[in-house]
Amino acid sequence: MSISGFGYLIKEGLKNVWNNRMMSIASIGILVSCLLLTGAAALMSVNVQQTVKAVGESNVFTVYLKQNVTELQAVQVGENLKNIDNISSCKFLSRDEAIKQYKKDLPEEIYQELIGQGNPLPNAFKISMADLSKYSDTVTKIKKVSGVDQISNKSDLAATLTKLNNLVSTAGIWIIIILGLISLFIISNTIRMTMYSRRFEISIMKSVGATNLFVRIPFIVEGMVIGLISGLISTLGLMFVYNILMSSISNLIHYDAIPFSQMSTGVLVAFIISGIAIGALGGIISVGKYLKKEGNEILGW
Amino acid sequence: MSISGFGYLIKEGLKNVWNNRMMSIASIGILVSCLLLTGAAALMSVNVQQTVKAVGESNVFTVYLKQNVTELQAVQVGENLKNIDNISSCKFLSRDEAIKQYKKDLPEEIYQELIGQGNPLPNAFKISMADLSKYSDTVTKIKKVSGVDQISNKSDLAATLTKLNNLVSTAGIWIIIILGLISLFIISNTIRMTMYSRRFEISIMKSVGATNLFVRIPFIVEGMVIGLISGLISTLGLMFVYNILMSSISNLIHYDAIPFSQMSTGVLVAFIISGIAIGALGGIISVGKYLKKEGNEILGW
Amino acid sequence: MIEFKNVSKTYQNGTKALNNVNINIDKGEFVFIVGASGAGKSTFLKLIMHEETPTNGKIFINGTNVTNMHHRKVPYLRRTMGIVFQDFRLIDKMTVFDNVAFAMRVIGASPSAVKRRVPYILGLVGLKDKANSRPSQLSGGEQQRVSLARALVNNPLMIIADEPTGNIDPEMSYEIIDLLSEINKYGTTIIVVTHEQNLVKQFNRRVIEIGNGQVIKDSVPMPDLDNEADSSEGQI
Amino acid sequence: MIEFKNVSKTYQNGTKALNNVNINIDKGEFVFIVGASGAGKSTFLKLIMHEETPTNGKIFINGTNVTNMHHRKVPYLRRTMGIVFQDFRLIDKMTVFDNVAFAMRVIGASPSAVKRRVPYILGLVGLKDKANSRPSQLSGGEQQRVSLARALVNNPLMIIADEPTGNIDPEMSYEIIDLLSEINKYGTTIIVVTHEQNLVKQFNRRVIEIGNGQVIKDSVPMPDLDNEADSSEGQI
Ligand SMILES: Nc1ncnc2c1ncn2[C@@H]1O[C@H](COP(=O)(O)OP(=O)(O)OP(=O)(O)O)[C@@H](O)[C@H]1O
Ligand SMILES: Nc1ncnc2c1ncn2[C@@H]1O[C@H](COP(=O)(O)OP(=O)(O)OP(=O)(O)O)[C@@H](O)[C@H]1O
Ligand SMILES: [Mg+2]
Ligand SMILES: [Mg+2]
Repeated sequence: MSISGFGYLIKEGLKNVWNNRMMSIASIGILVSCLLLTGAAALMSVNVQQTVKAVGESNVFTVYLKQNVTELQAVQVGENLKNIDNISSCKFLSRDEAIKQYKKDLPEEIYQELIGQGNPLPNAFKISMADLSKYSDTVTKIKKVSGVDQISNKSDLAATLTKLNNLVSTAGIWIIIILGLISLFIISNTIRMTMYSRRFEISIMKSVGATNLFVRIPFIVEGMVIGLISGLISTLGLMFVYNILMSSISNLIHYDAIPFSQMSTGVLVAFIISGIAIGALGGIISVGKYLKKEGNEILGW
Repeated sequence: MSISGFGYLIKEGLKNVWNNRMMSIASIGILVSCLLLTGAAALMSVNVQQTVKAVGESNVFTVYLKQNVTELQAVQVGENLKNIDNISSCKFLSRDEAIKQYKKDLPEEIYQELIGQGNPLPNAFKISMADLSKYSDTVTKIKKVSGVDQISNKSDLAATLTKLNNLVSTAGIWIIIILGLISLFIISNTIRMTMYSRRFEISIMKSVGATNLFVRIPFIVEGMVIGLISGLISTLGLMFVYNILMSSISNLIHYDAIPFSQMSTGVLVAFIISGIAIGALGGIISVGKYLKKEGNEILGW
Repeated sequence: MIEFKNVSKTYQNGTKALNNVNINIDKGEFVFIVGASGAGKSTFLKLIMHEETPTNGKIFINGTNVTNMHHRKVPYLRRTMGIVFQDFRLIDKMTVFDNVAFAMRVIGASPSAVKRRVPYILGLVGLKDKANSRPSQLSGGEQQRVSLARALVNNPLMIIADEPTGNIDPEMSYEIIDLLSEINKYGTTIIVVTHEQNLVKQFNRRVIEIGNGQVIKDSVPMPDLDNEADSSEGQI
Repeated sequence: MIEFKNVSKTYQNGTKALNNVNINIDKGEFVFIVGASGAGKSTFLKLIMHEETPTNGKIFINGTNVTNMHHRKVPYLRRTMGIVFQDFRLIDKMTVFDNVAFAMRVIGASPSAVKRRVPYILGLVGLKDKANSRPSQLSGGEQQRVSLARALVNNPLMIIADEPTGNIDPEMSYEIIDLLSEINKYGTTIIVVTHEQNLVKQFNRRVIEIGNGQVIKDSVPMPDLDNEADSSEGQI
């Protein structure tokens, strides 16, 4: 095919977007809806996962030292603890500070008895783990450090948080997959309809001796343009929805959402690529159906 | 219009579903997708709300009694507490039992010192509130009961849970509204396309002297049938998806989902009604566009 | 029956299709409309059936001014006419039978009446054995005859046919115009657009020639032959 | 050029459209195909252009057996033909100009060639000032001429026209067939389906009559008049 011929076909595709503008608008509307859905699900999932991870990381365990370990000796214990990998932070908590934690839960008089000399608590370290799923391994290592007496038993929480994190990731992926499939389904049905309404055009082109490629290219270009437009609109739309949603969530509970700007490029690229790909694919697949049919056959039910 | 004429129009609508089966299938596919999305969001929201409510209800506060209140006297205090409304449960917790709660968090030797005579804790009641948002009111009433010393300060959690509940309800409603709008948008675009591809049919019917009503009824019937079929398929589909999703969630974390059977009638009725309504509306609105146009005008761009 | 008073029609793209046309067709007349391609013949018919509205002038049908008729009344106007469209306008999702029956159902005919009349009319145009075909399974001439059958089926006050024999061989064309003549005998007004001179010559009828959007000839039938008895009251 | 050997065509619904047809048309011939409505004329043309395939028999075009041609080769077969369809087959989303130009672009014509040739061809069929109209804004005869223009534009080896004058007045019909005769002089094979006896009589050419799916007459042109010089080598 000559270059001018190719240019003509591309121009034709562009014109089609305008000539079939009713259909184009409908298609763009549907494609945008689907991209928005899938995109919103993806952003939500990213946010939830980050939150769960943050909660997991901020989870703090108490490593109790033996009663005879002085604050001075504790410094060395602290060094040893810090050398264990998977321990992401390690902070000394003196017995005086420790008892203060119980202030809230205990009646005032009882609390007063316990501070100072009556304090039954030992010195301790507050540590947190980078990866909660390695909890039991890490505990074993901690217990080997000399001077360490016990570690607060929070393996239940650890397990729950790990499970929750897995759940959220899995659920997120599933939701994205399901929404993606639904979107694809909707889009492919839409393309089917569009093409169905243009089957005559295709049959006439073939009557005049157009090759399959010649018939297809404008449809593919048209699909890609619709995809591109949809991708752009979806990015703007998602930004809008996301910002509103996140600011209203932040109003209700204290929550630092990932700012959209941090993900905008990714979203834009993903949307444009998937929009164009869907459009092109739509052009390719659906025209194909009518390319093998001739004249009256195309009318057949 | 005669009864036989009316019967004919309805039959015609039914036939159309089959004659335009390509379009019918595509429409049903899109409608089912939309109903599924909105339905899934609704069920999720119901589940999450119930969970949050359950967590809220199971939230237990400790009412500490004065050190001098004996277990015998405590019975009377318990009666008084139970009389306060908004207290949904009230259970005695002796100081011996109470200290056991700290077993996990304290090093063994310390724990051993604290049980028995060394126990610094008073007798207490574990209570839970029906409505956490009335937290501070209830606390005031509790403090007025003679023999009560203090109540564990959990107003933060109370506030958070209340907020969370609000958030989930609001978010649920918003998600349903947004998905509903997107669905409506997709569906209306779909209807537009379907009608666009059938505008010739409409114009020919008018050429022959058909009144608007006569042209419309089969389209409306067709829309309703498609809606009905979509409603049925969506119910089955949602049941399937919901059961899979909930059982896989239950595998990951301990969670009692509301069984689908409990909601199936509601879902079925909602889906069928909204399916039929959307279908009928689609028939009404979209045909209207072409009813005022004549012959060649219909082709106009 | 049909009266055009200074009617002009300019299409949206600026094409002047009709220019100050005055035509009067009485009840029971049989009129041929002839003229070159693009002269304005179909536009004339479209104005009668209210598919287009005039840019200027007034149109009276059955004594009513239909120039700016409300669109809700248009269907009832059309039911007084049987129309053969130049482009056939058949619904391809319906069988031949249903295409014809549709016109009857529109006016509320009973199912039994439909069952009786449609095969009879299809027989008249020679399509009895095509009743269950779809229009796309027919030859060009067969499609044209389905359109004719649909126009005839309701025994309308007037029949308006736009090139009803354009795709039909001479013998059958003659038969069709003959059939319309027969129908005309019972008082139905007939307007036939055609470009087949042989037919116009064979049937001695009023001929209106349209050229360039204007009436350039309006000839009454010659008062001879056997046509006299049923000839229309020719007017100029 | 075109050879049908014992060709039969039965449509899917059981209609026998052609029954054991043997036809031989040489390069440079001018053939009229006549016959009653539904006789099988359009089916014959559809078999030539490979829009339908025969149920039985073999078809040779330009010496190639096209009976079961691969669908990828069909476009190249069609490019050797200019086809006027009975139902016009115009793309309504394109202007008249683009409808005609499309056929040129399909074969890879340069934009400048398109710009030069399309207006010329539109002029030949009398549609110069309709270049920017949409088909739906044209009269029936005008649409038919657009279809003709599209068939002519590529100077094809053969022109196949299905009732190209069905909606056109006699004068212009004559001009169109005359135009085809002119083109024929330069060696283009021309096949015209028509039911207009006047035209067939005016042009002294080979006439193949199809009736009930069979060739019932195949008459060579009479060897008189001035047509002799450019008359085709008639065959039976
Ligand atoms: N919808 C339209 N928009 C613009 N111009 C139109 C439209 N319909 C017809 N025309 C133009 O109006 C003129 C008259 O058209 P009309 O269809 O009345 O011709 P006609 O006499 O029926 O011709 P034919 O014998 O070819 O059918 C033509 O020049 C045509 O191009
Ligand atoms: N797609 C089809 N399916 C079934 N039957 C068909 C189909 N196309 C044509 N026929 C039938 O085949 C026969 C021949 O049709 P064809 O179109 O060849 O006739 P024709 O000679 O062109 O007639 P006309 O002059 O009316 O156009 C007719 O009886 C027609 O009903
Ligand atoms: Mg016309
Ligand atoms: Mg034919």
